Amino acid sequence: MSKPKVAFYWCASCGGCEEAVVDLAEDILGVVSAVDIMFWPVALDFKRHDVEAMPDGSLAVSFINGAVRSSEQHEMVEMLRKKSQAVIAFGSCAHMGGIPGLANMFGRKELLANSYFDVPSVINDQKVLPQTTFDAPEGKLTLPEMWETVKTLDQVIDVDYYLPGCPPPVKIIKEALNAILTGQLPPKGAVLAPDEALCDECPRRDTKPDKIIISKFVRPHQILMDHEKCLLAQGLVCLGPVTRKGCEGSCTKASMPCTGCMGPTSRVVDFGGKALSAIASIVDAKDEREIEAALMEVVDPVGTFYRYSLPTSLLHRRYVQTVKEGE
Amino acid sequence: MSYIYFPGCSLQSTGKPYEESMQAVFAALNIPIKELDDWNCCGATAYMSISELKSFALSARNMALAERQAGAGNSADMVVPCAACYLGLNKAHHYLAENPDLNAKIKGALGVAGLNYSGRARIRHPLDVLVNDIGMKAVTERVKQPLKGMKVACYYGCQLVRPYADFDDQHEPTTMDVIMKALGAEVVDWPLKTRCCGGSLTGTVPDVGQRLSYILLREAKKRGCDVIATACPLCQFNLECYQSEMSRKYEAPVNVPVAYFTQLMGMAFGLDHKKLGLKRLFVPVHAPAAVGGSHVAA
Amino acid sequence: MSENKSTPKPFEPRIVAFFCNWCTYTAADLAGTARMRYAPNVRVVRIMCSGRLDPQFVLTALREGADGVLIGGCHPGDCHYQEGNYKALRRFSLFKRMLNDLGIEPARVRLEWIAASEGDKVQRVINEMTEAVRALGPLKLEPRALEGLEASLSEKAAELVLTQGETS
Amino acid sequence: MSQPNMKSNGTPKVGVYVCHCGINIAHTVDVAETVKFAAKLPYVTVVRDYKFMCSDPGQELIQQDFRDGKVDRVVVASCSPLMHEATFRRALAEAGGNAFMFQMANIREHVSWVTLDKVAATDKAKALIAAAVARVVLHQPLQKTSVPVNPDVLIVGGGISGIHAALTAANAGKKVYLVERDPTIGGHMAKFDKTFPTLDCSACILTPKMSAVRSHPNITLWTYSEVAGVEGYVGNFKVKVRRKPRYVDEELCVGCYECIEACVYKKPRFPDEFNVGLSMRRPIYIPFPQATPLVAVIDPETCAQIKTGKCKHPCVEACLRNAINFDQKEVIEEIDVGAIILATGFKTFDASRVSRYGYGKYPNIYSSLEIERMTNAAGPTGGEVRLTNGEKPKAVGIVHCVGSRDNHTNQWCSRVCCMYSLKLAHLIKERTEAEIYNFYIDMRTPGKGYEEFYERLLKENVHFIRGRVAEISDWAMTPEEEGKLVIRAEDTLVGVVRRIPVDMVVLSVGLEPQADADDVRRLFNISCGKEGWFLERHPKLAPVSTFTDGVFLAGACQGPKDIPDCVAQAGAATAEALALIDAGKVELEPNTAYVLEEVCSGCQTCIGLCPYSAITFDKEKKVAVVNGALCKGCGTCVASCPSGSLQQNLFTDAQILHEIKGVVNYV
Repeated sequence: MSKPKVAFYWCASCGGCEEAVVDLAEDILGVVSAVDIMFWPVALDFKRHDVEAMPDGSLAVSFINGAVRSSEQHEMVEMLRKKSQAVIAFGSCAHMGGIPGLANMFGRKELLANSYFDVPSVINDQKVLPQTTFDAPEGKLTLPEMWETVKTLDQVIDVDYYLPGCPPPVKIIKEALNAILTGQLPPKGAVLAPDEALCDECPRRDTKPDKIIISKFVRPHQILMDHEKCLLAQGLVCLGPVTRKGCEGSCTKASMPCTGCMGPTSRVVDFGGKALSAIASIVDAKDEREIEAALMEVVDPVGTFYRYSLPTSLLHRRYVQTVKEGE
Repeated sequence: MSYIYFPGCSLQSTGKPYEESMQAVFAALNIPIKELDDWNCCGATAYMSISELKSFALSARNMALAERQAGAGNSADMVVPCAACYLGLNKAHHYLAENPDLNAKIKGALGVAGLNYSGRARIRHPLDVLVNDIGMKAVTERVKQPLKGMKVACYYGCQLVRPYADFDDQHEPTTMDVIMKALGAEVVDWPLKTRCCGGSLTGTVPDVGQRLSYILLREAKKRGCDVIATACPLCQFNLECYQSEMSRKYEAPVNVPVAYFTQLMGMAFGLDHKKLGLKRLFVPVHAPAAVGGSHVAA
Repeated sequence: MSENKSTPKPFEPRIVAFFCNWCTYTAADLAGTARMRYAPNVRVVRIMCSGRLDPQFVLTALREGADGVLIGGCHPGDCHYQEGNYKALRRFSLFKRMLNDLGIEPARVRLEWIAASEGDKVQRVINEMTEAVRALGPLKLEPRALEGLEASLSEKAAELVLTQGETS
Repeated sequence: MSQPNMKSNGTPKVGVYVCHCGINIAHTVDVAETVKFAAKLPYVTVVRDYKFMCSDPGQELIQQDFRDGKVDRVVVASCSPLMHEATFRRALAEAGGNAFMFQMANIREHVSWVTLDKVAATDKAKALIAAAVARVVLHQPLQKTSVPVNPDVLIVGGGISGIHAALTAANAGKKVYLVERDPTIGGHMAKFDKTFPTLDCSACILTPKMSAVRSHPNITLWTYSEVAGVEGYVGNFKVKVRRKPRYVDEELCVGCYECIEACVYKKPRFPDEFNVGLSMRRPIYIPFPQATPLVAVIDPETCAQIKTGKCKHPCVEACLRNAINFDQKEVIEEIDVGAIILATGFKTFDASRVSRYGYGKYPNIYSSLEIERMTNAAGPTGGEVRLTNGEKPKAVGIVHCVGSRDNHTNQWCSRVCCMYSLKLAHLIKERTEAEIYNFYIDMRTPGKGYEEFYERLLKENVHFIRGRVAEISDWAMTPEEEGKLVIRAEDTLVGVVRRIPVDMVVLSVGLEPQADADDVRRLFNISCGKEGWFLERHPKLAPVSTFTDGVFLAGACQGPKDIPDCVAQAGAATAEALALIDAGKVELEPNTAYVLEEVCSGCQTCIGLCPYSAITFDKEKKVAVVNGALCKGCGTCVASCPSGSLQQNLFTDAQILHEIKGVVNYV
């Protein structure tokens, strides 16, 4: 019988997810022998028309990483959706928008202006901006259009499963692959990682005090960190309590507070809202001014609590006032 | 900070001595005041009874001017000696704060004149300023010729403390008493401090108006006062100007000096009597014998 | 969700209020008993204590089509549960900063301490807030996803919530 | 801890019942329209409307549908849940359902009563109904838990209300703690000579009750004491009582006055609180002869020994029983009680706040409370009403509504002033034969025998002038007014301004909340109305209950009252307390928090947040554990649980989120 056909594709992402696949190390051989990789731009020379040529549903699974923020990415993922029986959102960006998702704090205009005019290293006297079409002597040239708003994969196509993480930890990738190969998949829509928060498997969990009350929040560079003690207890904004486990605390192990790349548990509808609620609740202050002061130490709440999930947040992006009705 | 002085019509006519003495006293106490440029009628009682809106507009214009004169960000405290002006402006201040519709109308009207009234302007009476801003310590220190033995009946009149004044009790005011005591005078306690002086009735229904004034004068005299201290030009006028007529009418000699409290302050400060407009009084004030006083009008 | 937004009739703000059972909800009842008339735009969700208020509730309300959210609790020191309202204040203090960064106008999300006896304050606050939100106009959030998918997704979201009920 | 599981009760079948509440709802909300709307909502199987859902036939509608298996959960759209939630839950339970498969939509207090526009009202009602339906779909069967009730009662305040409450509860066999701030119980009533309208002597009817309190085996009386702290909840309050040192041993002192006679201050020279300053006392004193307990007390503010330590303290020697002890320290008593009755009373209005009445300025102007003492046979003047010059007054003015019915001071009617003014008029006339002038706004004499008493006073030729007094002064206009107090008032019946010269003025001061009412209410976690009186749970249906279960109100701390009303209310409050106690247990709302152990990561965020320390950490399982008995159901922990692994019965995230969707989406 023929091996299941799979595709890997990347959208708005850093390439780390591709790395993660490679990080399977020798196990990747197992994967390669178990499946036929039909499409993997980063590693193999296939073209768009090769995918186009595939019959619908001929792919068993497409692993798509990266957020979706351009017409090209949209077109490709819709095509892959057609060709695949299952689509797996691979990594934080496809899952929740990821770091690129923070672009939703701005609009396309601001972003382009920043990259093409404001960046110190740029010299662009003619104020040239990318055009979607350009009439060159050789003929009409086109570029994909960049969207106003960054989308998660499941906001543009139907997604079957999610592999969380930035990048997804090798362990859960393997588990996912085995599940697929053995056909033991959970109900559609599931996140393929344990539905419990990181504290449970954090190496520092036993150093946690019974009551966590914080009088002053600090950032890693502001203190001499205790390398065993619970980071939150040290006043560092660690999102371990909010974030799915599965990474075995690879960051906290390295004295880096959890920033939430694995996303929330299934019981949380808005990662940032929940994270904020948890962190703010444990401030040791009652007086309005004291509370304000203590929480001012939490810089850039959006960047802190929605670092990987702004596009999946209930607000979706920075709200831009629209004109009042009737005006 | 400098106070913005709002004279109103009377202080530069019948109430001249009030203006003179107040300015002299403020100067003596180094209280900076500057007259409001281009001020207009306060929108007084008469006006109010004919056209409320216009009357409020007049008051508002004065307050807007004061805010402009004070300059953005600075407090705009208006010193308003005339009780009627004080009431009128204060009333407008309250009405505009409490009634958005009126406020909007007035804003529009002022806008046309390129003016704006934010509500920042505060309406202050000299009594308020002296007692609450300057303080009795400064006043006492400035006293050169204490009014020893002079019996003063403090008369506040009806408009000053009712209903908007917040610097003194509405029925039992004491600020003027406090000042007179500071001057060394003996304050005659009497219950008519805020009883009507006859007001405009003296002009319209003299019999009634004069009777009301007479009641005050008689009671003050009865309690052995040498002089009645007033804080209102109309009160001063009513109480002082008809005394000979009253004497005839009620067949009882009425002869009680009625001075502005600022004039008495000036006397105690030992200021030049000319500067205090003392000569303008019909019933001369005698400086207390205790300090070898004499008939000042002579 | 947004059919009232698409209709041409003049904009009527839709405001969701979270009132604590002991003070503000009671005050709202009092306003009713006293027949105090006020804007019909606020719909109250009762929680036992403002301390139960999870920022997710506010965000959900906004996402679902509310133009504003009002949170009401007991005055500091008066909490029926000793200090639930302080917890609410802690969360709100950071939350309003985050909402501000996210471009939500401050007037859209408001926290008020209203005691059981302050029926008139319920009336005042609701009227004030309704007008403030009316002045801001409707909150038109970015649709959750591209057309077509939106429906199926909001279905999915509802399912998610339902299943929470099941599994939990 | 019951955990929701929807599968157990299959696909929800929701019954929606819309109440007209007569016309209270129906006249603004289009009921028919809401019924049509509700029928379209998901999972709704039955929709009905009825004139009065809370009536038996109304409840029967629900019960029948349930028995017929048409519905398994219910939404009633009517009044506030605070009003009738219990009623409908009971109905559902009686029909064999679970009381908590129920949700109420408040379309009366929150809709029909506050909205004028019918369309808007109907829309709002729809939204609330949609929300209730959306939420009830996720409701789960729950069981009420119950805790035993401690049978002891705490009564705060030893005035007539507190005394009556204490005796009633004690006679019912309950252990009672009566805490009074002053050195003696008796309150205001002990200061009066006679009581209206019967004119029976106050002491004669009060002192027996006072000594009954003292001697009652079930009553622990702590005077000169204050409640310092209250913890716990209905049926199980933990109370701290601070007993101030009186420097005289209560057990030893027999109230013989020897120590008082012996005091170094030969002449009493400190204002006597009990006589409201009309007489003087020594630093060591007994408030009045019938004081209960009849024990001397030393005022640390004025006692030379305590202030300077340099006193020969002859009092110590004078006491044959060595009762005096300067080393006495403050004691904190800790008690457990099941119910608390507040009877902290009122204070009288300070007449000097109305400057135009000259109180404190002119001699012979008294507050009514001062005259009460003056007319009291045991008072400072032995019951004689005298001017400062020792003469009898020939004319006395009594000014009603001082500090009552006045927007500058207090808006409310103090309810007792008209009657006690009549009483004082009678007593003064009786003792002085003076002409008495009552200045009143309205005579308010509702009450048994009250109007008759007014009639009687009219026959006694007491003058009544209808009009608020403008001012009282010594300003004489005529010879006969010389040296008198002149009362100026408009006689609104005749339409003239009167000047009445009198020798003495009685200002009938109104009643005000105690100065520290706000601290007290915080202490007991109850509310005050705007005026500062303690707030009852419902002005008509629960006048002695508060919003804090187990705390009841008696007497004037809830609002101005005369003695009969105070006693009646004290009885009512005690009955409520007894009902609570004799039930033996209180059922607790099962809205407690619970942990989803299998998914709790043990992050411990919740533990420090619980005000009742109801959450602990299970070191074995590495999960948080909620103690249902301690949890009060505020939900703070739930809101802060970072992984949504804590939920609250009746307020799960899912239920609230659904309610939100309901309230914004459907209309």
